[in-house]
Amino acid sequence: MHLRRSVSTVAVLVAGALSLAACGGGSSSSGSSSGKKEFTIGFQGPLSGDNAQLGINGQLGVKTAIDEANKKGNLPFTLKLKSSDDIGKPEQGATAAQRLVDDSSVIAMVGPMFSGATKAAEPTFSDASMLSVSPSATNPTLTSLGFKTFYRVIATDAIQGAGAADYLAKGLKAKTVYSLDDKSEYGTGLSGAIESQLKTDGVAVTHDGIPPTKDYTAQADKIIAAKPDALYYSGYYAEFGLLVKALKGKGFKGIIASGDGSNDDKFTAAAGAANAEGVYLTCPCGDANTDPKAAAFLKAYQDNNAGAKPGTYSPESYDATNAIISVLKADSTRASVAAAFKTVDYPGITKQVKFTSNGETEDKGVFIYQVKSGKRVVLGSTTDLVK
Amino acid sequence: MAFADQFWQLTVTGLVIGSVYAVIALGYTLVYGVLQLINFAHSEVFMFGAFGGVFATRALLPSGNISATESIGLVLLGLGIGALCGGLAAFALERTAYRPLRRRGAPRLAYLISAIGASLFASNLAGKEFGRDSVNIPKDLFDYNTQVFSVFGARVSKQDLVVFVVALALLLLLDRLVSGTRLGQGIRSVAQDSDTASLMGVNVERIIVMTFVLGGLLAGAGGFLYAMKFNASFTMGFIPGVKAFTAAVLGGIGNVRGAVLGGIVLGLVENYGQFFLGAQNLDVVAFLVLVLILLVRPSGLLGERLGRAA
Amino acid sequence: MRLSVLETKRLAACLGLGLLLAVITGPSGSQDHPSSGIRGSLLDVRVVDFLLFGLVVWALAFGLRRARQTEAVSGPTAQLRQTVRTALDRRGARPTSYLAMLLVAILVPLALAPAAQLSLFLDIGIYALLALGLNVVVGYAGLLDLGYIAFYAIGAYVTAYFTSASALPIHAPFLLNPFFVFPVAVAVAALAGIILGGPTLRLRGDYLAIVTLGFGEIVQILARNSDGVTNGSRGAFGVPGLSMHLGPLEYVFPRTKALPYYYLLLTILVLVMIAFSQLERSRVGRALAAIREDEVAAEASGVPTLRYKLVAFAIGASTSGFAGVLFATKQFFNPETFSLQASILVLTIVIFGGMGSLFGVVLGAVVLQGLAYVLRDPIPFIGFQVADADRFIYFGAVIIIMMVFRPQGLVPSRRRSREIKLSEQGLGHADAITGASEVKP
Amino acid sequence: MTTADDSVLQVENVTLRFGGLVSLNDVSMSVPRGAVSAVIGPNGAGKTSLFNCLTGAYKPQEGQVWFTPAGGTRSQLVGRTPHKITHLGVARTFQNIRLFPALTALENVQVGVESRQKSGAISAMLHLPRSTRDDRESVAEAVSLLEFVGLPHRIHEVSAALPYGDQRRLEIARALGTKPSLLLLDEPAAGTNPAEKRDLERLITRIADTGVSVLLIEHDMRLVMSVATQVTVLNFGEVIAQGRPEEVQRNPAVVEAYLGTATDDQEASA
Repeated sequence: MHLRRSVSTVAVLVAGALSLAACGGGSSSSGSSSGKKEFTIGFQGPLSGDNAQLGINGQLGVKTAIDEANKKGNLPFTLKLKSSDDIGKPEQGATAAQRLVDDSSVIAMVGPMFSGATKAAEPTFSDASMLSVSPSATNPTLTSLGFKTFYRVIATDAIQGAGAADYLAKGLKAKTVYSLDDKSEYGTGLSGAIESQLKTDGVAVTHDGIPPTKDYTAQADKIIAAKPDALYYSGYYAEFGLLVKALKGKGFKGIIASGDGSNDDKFTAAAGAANAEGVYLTCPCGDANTDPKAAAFLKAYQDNNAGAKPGTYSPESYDATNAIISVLKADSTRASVAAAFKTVDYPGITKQVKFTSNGETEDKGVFIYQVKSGKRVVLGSTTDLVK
Repeated sequence: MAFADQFWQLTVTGLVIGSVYAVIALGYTLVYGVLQLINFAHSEVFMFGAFGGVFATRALLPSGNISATESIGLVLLGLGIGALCGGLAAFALERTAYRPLRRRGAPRLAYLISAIGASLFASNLAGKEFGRDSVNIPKDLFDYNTQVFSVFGARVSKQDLVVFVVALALLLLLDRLVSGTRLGQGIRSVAQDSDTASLMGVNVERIIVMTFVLGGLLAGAGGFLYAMKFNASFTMGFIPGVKAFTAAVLGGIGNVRGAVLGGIVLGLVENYGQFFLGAQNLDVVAFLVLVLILLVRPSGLLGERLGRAA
Repeated sequence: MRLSVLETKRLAACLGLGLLLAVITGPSGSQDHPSSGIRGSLLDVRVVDFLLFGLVVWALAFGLRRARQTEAVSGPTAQLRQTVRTALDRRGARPTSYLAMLLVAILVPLALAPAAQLSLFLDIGIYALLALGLNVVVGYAGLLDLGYIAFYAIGAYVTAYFTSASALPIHAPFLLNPFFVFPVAVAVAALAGIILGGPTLRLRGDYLAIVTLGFGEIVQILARNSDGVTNGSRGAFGVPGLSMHLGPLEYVFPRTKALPYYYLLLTILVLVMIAFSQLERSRVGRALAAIREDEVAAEASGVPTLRYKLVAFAIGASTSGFAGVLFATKQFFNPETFSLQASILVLTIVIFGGMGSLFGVVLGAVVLQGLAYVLRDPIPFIGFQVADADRFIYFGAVIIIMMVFRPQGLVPSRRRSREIKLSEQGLGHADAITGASEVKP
Repeated sequence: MTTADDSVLQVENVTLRFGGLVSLNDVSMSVPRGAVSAVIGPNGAGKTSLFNCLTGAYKPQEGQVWFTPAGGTRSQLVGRTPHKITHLGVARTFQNIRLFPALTALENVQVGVESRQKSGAISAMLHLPRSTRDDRESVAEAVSLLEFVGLPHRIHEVSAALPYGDQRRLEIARALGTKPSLLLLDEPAAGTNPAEKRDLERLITRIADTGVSVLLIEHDMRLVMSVATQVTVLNFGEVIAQGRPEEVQRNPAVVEAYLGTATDDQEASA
């Protein structure tokens, strides 16, 4: 078997041109051995390229939910996962979406994960009346671009930004804040929201942006020279870890905070536990560590994914999938699922999954985390902390 | 915030990163010296060295506090294993992506493209094997945040000092090696004229391999230095690779001392430059420096030719 | 049978190749268990299969070599091979075969699923157009341009600027139909090419590669940092689709359908191929060939080498800009679209297909991009799934293998493969990497 | 010594240095119009360096080179790029033949012919009449040049595959394609057999008969004596004699320069 596999990898390089024409369709027939109907749930996110890890986090979250449902076996159908890679880039977003739409067994999908790819993909989903539930695309404008079947189980950057800003201004009493973003669609959206709320709260703000890089020493020099009370970074954990490492290396003493993109144990690993100590993280997601339901999720995730630990957006993907499953019926069609999802009300591990008319989540809680002795600990929701 | 207030801090940052650029730049310069080609995949050699060093130190990291001797030992270990991995990677690279082409006397464009292929292959293979997140040394090998001394008010941390001193030591070592040993003599003679060198009994093939390995050893050690500051990841090679190349061109590619000078100058210039243009444009500054240098003085600050300058 | 030292070495190399393949196709490691992937690949029964595979490759190659040795003695077989080769050489020239291929290009898409049609337009068609443009720079002029995608970005952003009031924070005082943007974008891209090329083309070729790489990076960074002009990383959403208004005739290209765009692109591809083949056979094409074969002799024969390189550079840039317009009218884009990887992808297509050969580079786009598309699903019959994250490993391997075994590409141009062969014998350069400054007359 | 009026090229006090090494020292000479002249000298005397200064490949630190094409105006060559100098009417061949190896004989000559044409890339791509006319003309001219140098049977052969002597003549044809007023030949007889040498002698004379001035570097004294009407002798980068061949041959300085090197330079003493 294995030999045939390896020979084929070489042979396929030769036969590629021909096979393109041959297997353009790729839609698989439904129906399974147990006699139950089989539905496919699609997933779209970056599964290769620089952001592959985030995509894999989401993909495994979806897989966990599907595997659990199949194992329980109490549903009138079985489920399958079909993943479509968009590299997290817009130019692959439309093709990746079209691949899911073309497969007639795909009943609904989780994703796309990145806002840029979402903008490229949603017209396709709208056209096909296919429900798409993003676990992570937080750019505020997405729900106002006229996409008909778009939902997200994560609060927008605007909501998180407001909560984070209030906590910095009122909870931590910062007078000057250095707001730094990673120049990504996500980062600029979040930093914009934070800055506008900070200004309302009467805090002096310095805005700055730096695209992902490895060397943050120059940026650290600049931040330290500005002597802010607090630094808020809008970006992802890998870069935030390096930034914190550089800041501490240069002796920065102020408050350091970041958002949901950095709310991951890998941040502590990247920064080093000593450097990460005391750093604040904000997230529009509940505490996945102490909740008993979340503990079950943690176990299920590890059982189904060869011991891998859930990462950023894994719980949201898991919730999105379960919410979709909760509206599935044996005779569901794409359109009926999309229609039923409007009124979904499902108790997820990150939040109560319930939507406003334009597809935003109703649960708008923003939680504050802090790294204490190398672990992320939840301090509470901003509404409680700021009062 | 005036430039004058920040001048010394920028200088310290620039010198430290510049010394690392210099160490990597030597690999470009040495290979260019003997083969007259840019080793585009050198950045991945650097990346493999970084991973090797980081994983070695992670494996042997004591669980409790680290004593001074232990931290010195760990740094030396990381440097050694890093250099070893870099050397091995460079050797493998030369064997697979360059030698078959050289045997055939392929056109130079083919070398460049083959190196780009090798670079894609190596970095993504590393991503597959080592994960796609950046890898940190979990504990700081020396009290990271301790300030050793200050230069006109600019902080110099222990780590800055270690990186700078080790880089300097490596540079001196290489300079001695190229100017004072038989291997160095061989490298210089091949750089000057490989046909004549071959006629005079120098084993040119062996010298070429040794040059790659030498560059790889340095890049590997440099990779560990870089990873101590910035972690290791499968995409880490590209930017420092391009900058080290810039440094090599800046000093005069093929010229060992030029590469050192180029690295330091680039580190300083990009740090001064970003002060005015913003840190997000750090890389833009480096690229602009490269373009300007090539236009104004294509043969670099100290001129080309390995044979002449070393 | 005793093996010579050379054969033993070859055997070892083949076995090593098998092991490498085992690692590539095997399980992945992680940062906490960095050797688990390698261990899982090599300390497993599957490694036996891969070693066997290496052995088979070696045996095949060994057998082939022996056969070739005996064949060299026996005349008739060699003659037959020669006949076959000349027949293959002629093959490209026959217009009927071109027509047949065009027919395939017209008919096959109708049978494909919408996703494949979309991919045919976005991944294959646009990249074929980009590759044709880069082919003028790399294949005709022998220059290495690693920032080629920057001109594509320029084309796309110019389109957004001139056609939509909302896509970018700024827009032109008068909005144009996308069809009228084609000449504007082409002109702007060509101008950018001339501005970049003017000072840098006098540099030695490998420096040019690095400078263009830097230029590509700068364009991408600027697109990301200039929020007020390019909308930063939020990208350009809302560029209108193409539409034609010819008197009473009116046709709007639907943005969610790929086929109309595909056929428009196919027409453009055919026209561009005709134009470039005319170019290659003209005095300009001959001058470019002269430059890449011997720049000093070309100068001495009165060829203004710098100007011709600039012309090639500008033609490449404007093709890229043209492709950018087409792309922007179909697709949302942001600065991530215009990455170095995209430049490298186009270059790989050109190399893989066959530098200098128009049909070759288009085939390169079809094969490489088609492969990338097909490999997203499990390989039919075998069920092996190439992990998306690992695709670039295979990509890199293909590039190296091509350079080592077939540097002239899949369907080489006759002139180019002659040049490569001659350059291997020490005659001429086959590229303009070695600049005039380096050659001592 | 010819006067300035009927000389096609005047070299005035040209000095060329490489680092500390003086390659040409205060060289002055002139090339008569419509005739064949030669530069001779022992190996390393600076002959090829002189050619490189005349064609723009090197830029001398001091001195001037004045070129006056037939019926044209006098212009300075120092500081111009090689292709500009070719356009003005100075063409050259190389000591170690430099053809475009993968192009056919016809295409090689076409490159030279087409350096005088004007049609650009756009008209080529659009297949405009300009471009097709240029194409027709360049083929016709190149074919007649190939006939002129005696290679009509080699038209479609790849130049790298041609015999050595044919490559020499092809290179001359390519240079003639640029319609030069002055043709510089760098050791055209090197490596050719006696029969080929005689052919070459005739070819050079025929070129001069068409009104093209020829300046050649040559080691073969017999060839120089039979075709050249004026000879300049270089030694150690300096002009040591100039005049008619038989005068120069008797010049004691020349005799001394050649005797000194005669043992290690067989060809020169021939």
